[in-house]
Amino acid sequence: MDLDNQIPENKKFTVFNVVTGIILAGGLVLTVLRFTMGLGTVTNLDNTNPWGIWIGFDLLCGVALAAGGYVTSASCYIFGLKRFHLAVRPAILTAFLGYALVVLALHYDVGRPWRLPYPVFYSQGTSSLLFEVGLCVFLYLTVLLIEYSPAAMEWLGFKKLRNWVVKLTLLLTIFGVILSTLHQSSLGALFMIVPSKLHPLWYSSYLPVYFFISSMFAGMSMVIFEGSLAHRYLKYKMDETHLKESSGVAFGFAKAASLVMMGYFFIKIIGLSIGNNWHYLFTSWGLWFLLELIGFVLFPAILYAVGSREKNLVLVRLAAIWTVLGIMLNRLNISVVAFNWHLPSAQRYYPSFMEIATSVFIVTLGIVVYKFIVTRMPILHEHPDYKAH
Amino acid sequence: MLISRRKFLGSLGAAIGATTTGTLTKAYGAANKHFKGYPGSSGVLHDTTLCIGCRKCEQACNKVNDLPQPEKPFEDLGVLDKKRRTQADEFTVVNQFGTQEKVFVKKQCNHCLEPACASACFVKAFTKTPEGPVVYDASLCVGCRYCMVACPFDIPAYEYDKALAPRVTKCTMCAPRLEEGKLPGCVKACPREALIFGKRDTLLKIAKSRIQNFPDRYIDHVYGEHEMGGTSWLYLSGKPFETIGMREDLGTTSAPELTSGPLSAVPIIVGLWPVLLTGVYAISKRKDKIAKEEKEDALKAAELQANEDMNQKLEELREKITKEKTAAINFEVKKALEEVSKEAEAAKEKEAETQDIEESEEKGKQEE
Amino acid sequence: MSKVKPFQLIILVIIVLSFLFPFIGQTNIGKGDDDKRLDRITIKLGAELSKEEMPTVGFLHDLHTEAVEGKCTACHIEKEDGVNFKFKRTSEKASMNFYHDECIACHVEKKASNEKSGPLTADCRSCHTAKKPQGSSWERLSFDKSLHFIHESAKQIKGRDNANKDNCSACHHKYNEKTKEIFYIRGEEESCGYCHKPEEQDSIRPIREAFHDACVKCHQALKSQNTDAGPVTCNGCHDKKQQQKIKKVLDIPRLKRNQPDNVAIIGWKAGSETTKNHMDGVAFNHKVHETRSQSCKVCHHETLKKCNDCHKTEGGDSKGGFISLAQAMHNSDSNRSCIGCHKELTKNSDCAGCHFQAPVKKDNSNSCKTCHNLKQAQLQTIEPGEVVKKALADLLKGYKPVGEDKIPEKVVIDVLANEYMPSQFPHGKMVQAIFQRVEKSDMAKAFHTDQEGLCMGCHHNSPKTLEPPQCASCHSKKGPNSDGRPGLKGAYHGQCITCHQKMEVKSIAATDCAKCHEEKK
Amino acid sequence: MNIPITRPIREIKEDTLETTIFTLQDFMTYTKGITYIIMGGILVFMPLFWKFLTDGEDD
Repeated sequence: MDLDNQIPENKKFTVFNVVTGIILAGGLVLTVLRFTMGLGTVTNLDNTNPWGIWIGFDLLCGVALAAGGYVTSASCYIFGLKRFHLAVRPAILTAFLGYALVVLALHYDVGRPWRLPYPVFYSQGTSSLLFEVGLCVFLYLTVLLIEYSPAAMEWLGFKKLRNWVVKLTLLLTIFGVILSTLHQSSLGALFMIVPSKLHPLWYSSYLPVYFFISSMFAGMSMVIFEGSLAHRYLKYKMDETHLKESSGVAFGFAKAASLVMMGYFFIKIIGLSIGNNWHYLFTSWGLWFLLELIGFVLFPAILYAVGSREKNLVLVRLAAIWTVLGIMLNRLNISVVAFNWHLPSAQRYYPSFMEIATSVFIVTLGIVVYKFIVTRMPILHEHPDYKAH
Repeated sequence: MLISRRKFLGSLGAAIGATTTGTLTKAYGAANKHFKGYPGSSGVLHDTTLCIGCRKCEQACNKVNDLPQPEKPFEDLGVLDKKRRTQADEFTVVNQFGTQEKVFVKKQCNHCLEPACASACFVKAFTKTPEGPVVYDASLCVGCRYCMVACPFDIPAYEYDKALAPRVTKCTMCAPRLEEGKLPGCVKACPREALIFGKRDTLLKIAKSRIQNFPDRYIDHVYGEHEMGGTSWLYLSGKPFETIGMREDLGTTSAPELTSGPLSAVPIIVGLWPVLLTGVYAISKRKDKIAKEEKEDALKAAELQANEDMNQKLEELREKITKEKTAAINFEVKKALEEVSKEAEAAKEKEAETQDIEESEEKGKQEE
Repeated sequence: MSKVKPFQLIILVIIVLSFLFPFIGQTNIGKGDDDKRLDRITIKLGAELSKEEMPTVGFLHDLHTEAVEGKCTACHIEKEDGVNFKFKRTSEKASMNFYHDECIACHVEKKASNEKSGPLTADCRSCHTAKKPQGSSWERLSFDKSLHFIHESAKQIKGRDNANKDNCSACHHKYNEKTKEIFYIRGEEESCGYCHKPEEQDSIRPIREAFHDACVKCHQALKSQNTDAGPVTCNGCHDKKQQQKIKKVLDIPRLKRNQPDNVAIIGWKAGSETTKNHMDGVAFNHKVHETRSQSCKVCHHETLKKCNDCHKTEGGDSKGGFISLAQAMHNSDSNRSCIGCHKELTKNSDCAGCHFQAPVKKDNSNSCKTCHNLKQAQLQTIEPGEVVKKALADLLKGYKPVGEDKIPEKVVIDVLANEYMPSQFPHGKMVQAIFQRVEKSDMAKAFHTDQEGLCMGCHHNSPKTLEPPQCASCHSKKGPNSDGRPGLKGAYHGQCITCHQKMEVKSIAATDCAKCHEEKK
Repeated sequence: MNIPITRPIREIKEDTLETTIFTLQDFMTYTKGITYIIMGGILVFMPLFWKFLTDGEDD
């Protein structure tokens, strides 16, 4: 039973192909625009609002949602929960692609993308939290590439190298967890420098902790979410173990995510109390904050709990989508919505159509590459030659 | 407090050596580290009560920095009707506040003692110079705009219209002119001396003496003395600063202080996580191992049991066979003795039977 | 996936909302001024409301006055010469039921006669609205000298004391605690606020009630006699626009309360022989100061007593808040004190040109003498009133003009000329303008003993002279000094621009450079 | 007012190679620079140490 290179009949004009084709073509136009006319033409950014959704969505959400990589590999290899083994490769792949796309998106956002290696290799601004993010993302991307590489090598048939790399798994996993802890939390800490600009309900000295903790359930939810998508559209690529055990992975992560989210909910409340920001709850900002906290943390946490208790896969998947949306809401709130909250609405930022289109382009690119890899390499199934791990 | 350190030599050994000697000889506690900024650094005092809103400073700034000519000439004071902020080609702007009694306030980089932009920059493109100005080095800048996010005064601007090499721009306090011994362009141009250049300490004294001499004219506060850890640019005002577009809720905590917490948490994670994670790994591994061992033991025990059972059976079988054999032999002997005298044909038939028994005996031995 | 499921729809809506939020949430819906009324009376029954209770009622008085066509008796109980200002009762406490019954009864009646009526029983929330009123346009009515004179001179007002022809006794009174009667003593009138405090004190009615009772009652009575009467509605007195319509009498005769024309303010007991070195006394022109202030209260608090009744010379006592006479007169932070009030006057546009620029510092020894000009010996020999009169006359004699020939007509300021042409400064014209402004006021003339001294307004920090040193002697061409002294450019511009701004010389804008020095072409 | 601009304030005393840090910003940059190097060292050392620690055991 050779699942590799088993590609369904080559229908060129499927709905998927046409839609992605259009988006990618549009993306190319935008890319040309961005690099010929500048940020001012493509985005609604201005001097008062220097960061838009390319940072808020592409970077912050991208990194948070790509946390599945470290969460899954850590639970499998470090905590020894072997039942997550089949989820490791898809998760690592998504994480790798996620980070690669984050870096790609940064090329659009920063002024001189060819200087992106500067902070690491040329002039180290060590007092900056962005330096830490940059350094860790760079290192972690490397780690993810190595972690992912066995799949590619199996596909290409580099047996010796593959076996050698596999021996590094534990080391890479530990590196991955350390680096993820650092940059996930540092992304939150980026906003520690702006107590005067970020709304007090979102600004907290615990921001790094919030970002790290929320990245955990973001990653788990993303793994469940992807799993359900793969199940629907890439079923033919899965081997029997995958088909049989993937619901087990979903329930396991559902239980874990539910627990972590409950904890997250309470540390958010503690932050509220430490900052003495209760009175803000009764403003319109407060309602928005409560929507995020109750509607997109507490509610999906309960959904997860019920779903995993009753072994209800639909509920768990719904909760996963809900949580992913909640994470996006949280990251966008901090970077865009509650940022510069004191300014009159005329001076606030609102993404332009082209900015949104570029983000969609990058996400689509990710899906296309994911599909390309998954349909060719042993991600959702085990390579017949390497059955015994 | 001044902290003494050895020049950073780049090697780990030297670095560790330096930190240890530093702590040993000076014995400074971590909690009392307090930096007062560069002694004798320069700044500018802006007395807003004197400003007449003539925009001469804007004009001078435009000229000394070789900026493009604005749409409306600097003589057009109608520009003041709208609130403005610094832009990529406007390092300083004058804003007008109040309707009856108009107050004019010049806005530009405040050249913080502990600049947020420098603290935020991940390529050290911003530097607080000992002379006072905070300067920007475009040759390092990546264009991430975190400096603009970080700046509490909303000063740095960005060349959004440039596709390939956009710079962050802001007032430089005319650092190049200062080096030549010249005054900053705006200070030189101000007809009213609403801007005075000098040592920050001196300016603070002047500002305070003005407040003391004219208590009715000034709010009893020098803006910039402590805001965000203090700024090189200081302000005096007759109206509450909040009403002339200067935020009073920024606090006195400087940007590096705000981020020092999360920054110091990082190394701890690197120190602890490997220990913790390998620990967890070891525990889970050990659990696996124990589980495996137990399984193996159980297997062995089962095998042992099986062997014993079989041996017993064999033994029984053997005994049985031996008994049968002896019985048979006895029987044969008896029979032979009894029937020795019988006929020769009958004796031949009996011999064949004995041979059969012997064969089965051999089989049992082979099984053993 | 063909059919949109409910939860997909919800998610979509939430995403859309999340993007729109900052704009929806932050859009300020303009708050109209419609809610700003001045006749709102909050009906409060005792203590703070508990959460279960309905919010208080904001009763609109003028609305109801209009509805009952000005008949006070529709809601208020009549008493001798007027009505009781409590709603439908005299002194007893009202209750919730009382209000409900009385208010709604009237509303029902109105409704029955097909007239526009107020809310009925079921419309609880019409009266009990939780909505906070958006402030009030209520304005305090200042009963100034002009208004006082209008009442004082009004023929239709009759005093309670028939012995006196004037109206004073109609309002001013004293209270006899034993007989519980009010009476009037001529010459001892005091400000109403002396007894009637903002809140009820020692069972004396609060000022608000006293005023409303006295004023509205009288106005109402006069109105019913069809004579010219003052306002009777809330609006009439407390609306800003209505207040501006009140006639202003400018030339007001002096009030008659046996006050002196001139006062010798002395730091020792009059007539007592003393060897102590006291400060000389101050000749105070009471009559002139009366015309300069809006009411007696400005200096005398509410009591209209002599200063040293409360502010004793040797330290103060509790009556005067432990403030001695000297402190009371010199406190620069109080508008009641001489120094404080005069300091405030220097902010007038005629004075501020020079005075704004002068830093706060210890006055020189000469400045004390300007006021303290009564020798102890003089006062013991001659009748004090005469001495004061003479001293005051001397004060004005001191102002000596400077010969016009000694004042340069034109000064060319060219030390700094660089970007601009030298400034042709019309020195003579300027000086004359300042002289004119000073000479308008007796006070200014009294304090600026001669014209020569006025030069020192610009030529400051120099001893009084007609040949002051050059500005550049102190102010450096190179820029400000590190002691804070302005540079020459700053000094010139500071002096001219500040003076023009403060003396409201509007014809020359500070930013109009070419007005003073032509641009170099 | 023309104040001569004082040049190198961050004096380096040649004999001791000592300099003085005047701003928290410089202090953070400096100390974090060293710390990052140490962190790198830890990341290299710890796996090796782990290897050394567990080498004798048969997995």
